[in-house]
Amino acid sequence: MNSQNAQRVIEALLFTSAEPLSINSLKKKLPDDVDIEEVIETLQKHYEPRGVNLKRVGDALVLRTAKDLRHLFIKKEVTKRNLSRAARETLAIIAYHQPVTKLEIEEIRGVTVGSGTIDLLMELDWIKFGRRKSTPGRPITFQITDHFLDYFDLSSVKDLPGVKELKDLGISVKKINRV
Amino acid sequence: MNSQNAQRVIEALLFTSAEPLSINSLKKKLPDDVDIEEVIETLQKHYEPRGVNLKRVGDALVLRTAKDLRHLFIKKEVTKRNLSRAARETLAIIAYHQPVTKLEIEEIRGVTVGSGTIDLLMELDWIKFGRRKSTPGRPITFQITDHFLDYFDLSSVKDLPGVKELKDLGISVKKINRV
Amino acid sequence: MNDSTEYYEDTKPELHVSLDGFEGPLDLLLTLAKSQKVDLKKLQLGILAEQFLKYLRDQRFKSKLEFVGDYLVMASWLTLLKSQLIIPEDENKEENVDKINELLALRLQRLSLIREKATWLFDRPKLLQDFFPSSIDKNEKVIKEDLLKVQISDILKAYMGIVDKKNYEVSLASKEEYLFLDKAINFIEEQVKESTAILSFANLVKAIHVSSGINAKRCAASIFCGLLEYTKLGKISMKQEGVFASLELAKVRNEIKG
Repeated sequence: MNSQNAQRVIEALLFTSAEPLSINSLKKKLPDDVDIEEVIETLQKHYEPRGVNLKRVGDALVLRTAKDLRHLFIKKEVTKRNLSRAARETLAIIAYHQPVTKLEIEEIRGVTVGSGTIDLLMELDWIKFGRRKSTPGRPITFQITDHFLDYFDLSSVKDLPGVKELKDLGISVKKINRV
Repeated sequence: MNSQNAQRVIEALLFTSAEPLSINSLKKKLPDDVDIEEVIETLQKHYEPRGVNLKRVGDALVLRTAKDLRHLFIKKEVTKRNLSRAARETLAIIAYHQPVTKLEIEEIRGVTVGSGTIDLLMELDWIKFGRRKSTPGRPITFQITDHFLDYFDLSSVKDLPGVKELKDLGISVKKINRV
Repeated sequence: MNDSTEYYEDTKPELHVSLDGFEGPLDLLLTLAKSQKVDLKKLQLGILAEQFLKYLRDQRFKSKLEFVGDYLVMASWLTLLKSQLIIPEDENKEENVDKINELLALRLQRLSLIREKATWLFDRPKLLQDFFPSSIDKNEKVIKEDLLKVQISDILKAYMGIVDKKNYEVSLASKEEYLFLDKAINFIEEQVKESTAILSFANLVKAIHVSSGINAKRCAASIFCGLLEYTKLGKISMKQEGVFASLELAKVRNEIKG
């Protein structure tokens, strides 16, 4: 195996590993006659000017993004999770019933809508305030945004499939609780 | 920003993402004056001989290990899913004829699309809803996803062989029994 | 059968019955044609029809007749075709036969091609089998990307879940059970417009209760709120002679008296 191939092997293994890999374990993937130290050195030089660097941590190797690019990975304060069921349902109701008030959403869902849910959907720019209803209290309504349509590749809310249509396609509801 | 720096930014972002990243989202991380297509091309050439390759899937980019190194990952292999023939053919029809309606799929296969087939393909994130057809009833269409392209090692539907051949045969021939 | 197979195989074929593994008549015809090594473009419909019919006779088909509409349709027109091939009558019909033959050939060709392509597709190198994604530290990943994983089908399923659970129709559901305020106001408006006599609260409630079938107490509550709202708008005035007396209303005349 030439050095180029040895480099490729190490590269691929490091790429698919979240943890540092020990030089010993890497050695086992290469023929005995390969001088691994030499290969590491070549790789390190290769990656030095790039966006990802090869680092030695103790007796192990790991690929890490270059330090000067850390601004690309600034942590946002939103928690890492999928859209909650409440948010999905709220979004769906707004899409199908817009313009709709918070009270109406709650009536359909049978539970109160947390303000965090509305905030999140607003932050994602999927919903916005609509006109006020002409009922007492003149409650504010919600409607979906153009960004929502754009994001989900719809040309209008009329493109949303109806419930019967979904059933005809054999789309099952049972899986909705899985996140 | 010079091309070298633009390369580093894209590289770092792709290295840390298991999913394809849309070229649009990458563009936002770069100054306006950067010709992203040029940068992509340079990067693609750079990675071609290496253990990790830069792939284009639809309008997105992703880094994946080189195919010839698959032997390194035998342990990682997940159990192969045995998709039914119906599901596989349905998927092929959507890939070749997209956007395509359920009725059109049924016409090609000569049988009803079983319940759950569409749902399953959606679960696997290989197909998604497309625009509605402007034919009577405005039926909803299906199209394939970027994940489909990524999964089957394709950079666009143009990579499918014989697309023209199939398109020429058309979908909507009148039902034979109605002649 | 374990869960995963059940999940990935179509366990409930709906309108088609798999006869010895054939998925519908087109599938069977294609297999027959291929076993004869027929060029699909020059289909020998006569021979094929005969084989198809023979196949159906040979299989324990009759007991399943109620399930096999597709096969029956295919069988009946193949029979018709065969008979026309044997006894050609006039030129028109012959043309018809050619046309049908051509269409069938086209359909079989298409199915055969798609089948090839499906095989091609699944023979390809695949993610997590032949090539692998990055697992490089993602602790610092930008969050929005994760939220963006939502697909439109997730949203739709969420909606279907609600609709199913509550037995809601596509519009706001409690429609039949509640008298919505805007409806109450509309109703009051109509009544006020149509009648010249003095209206009472009790009459209004009774009228809407009878016409809509909604619970009388709910009607009363909605009508009362509606009256308050309507009075506030200055469209009517209300008066009551004493405690528990009838609540009466009248239009406010806006005409300027000259």
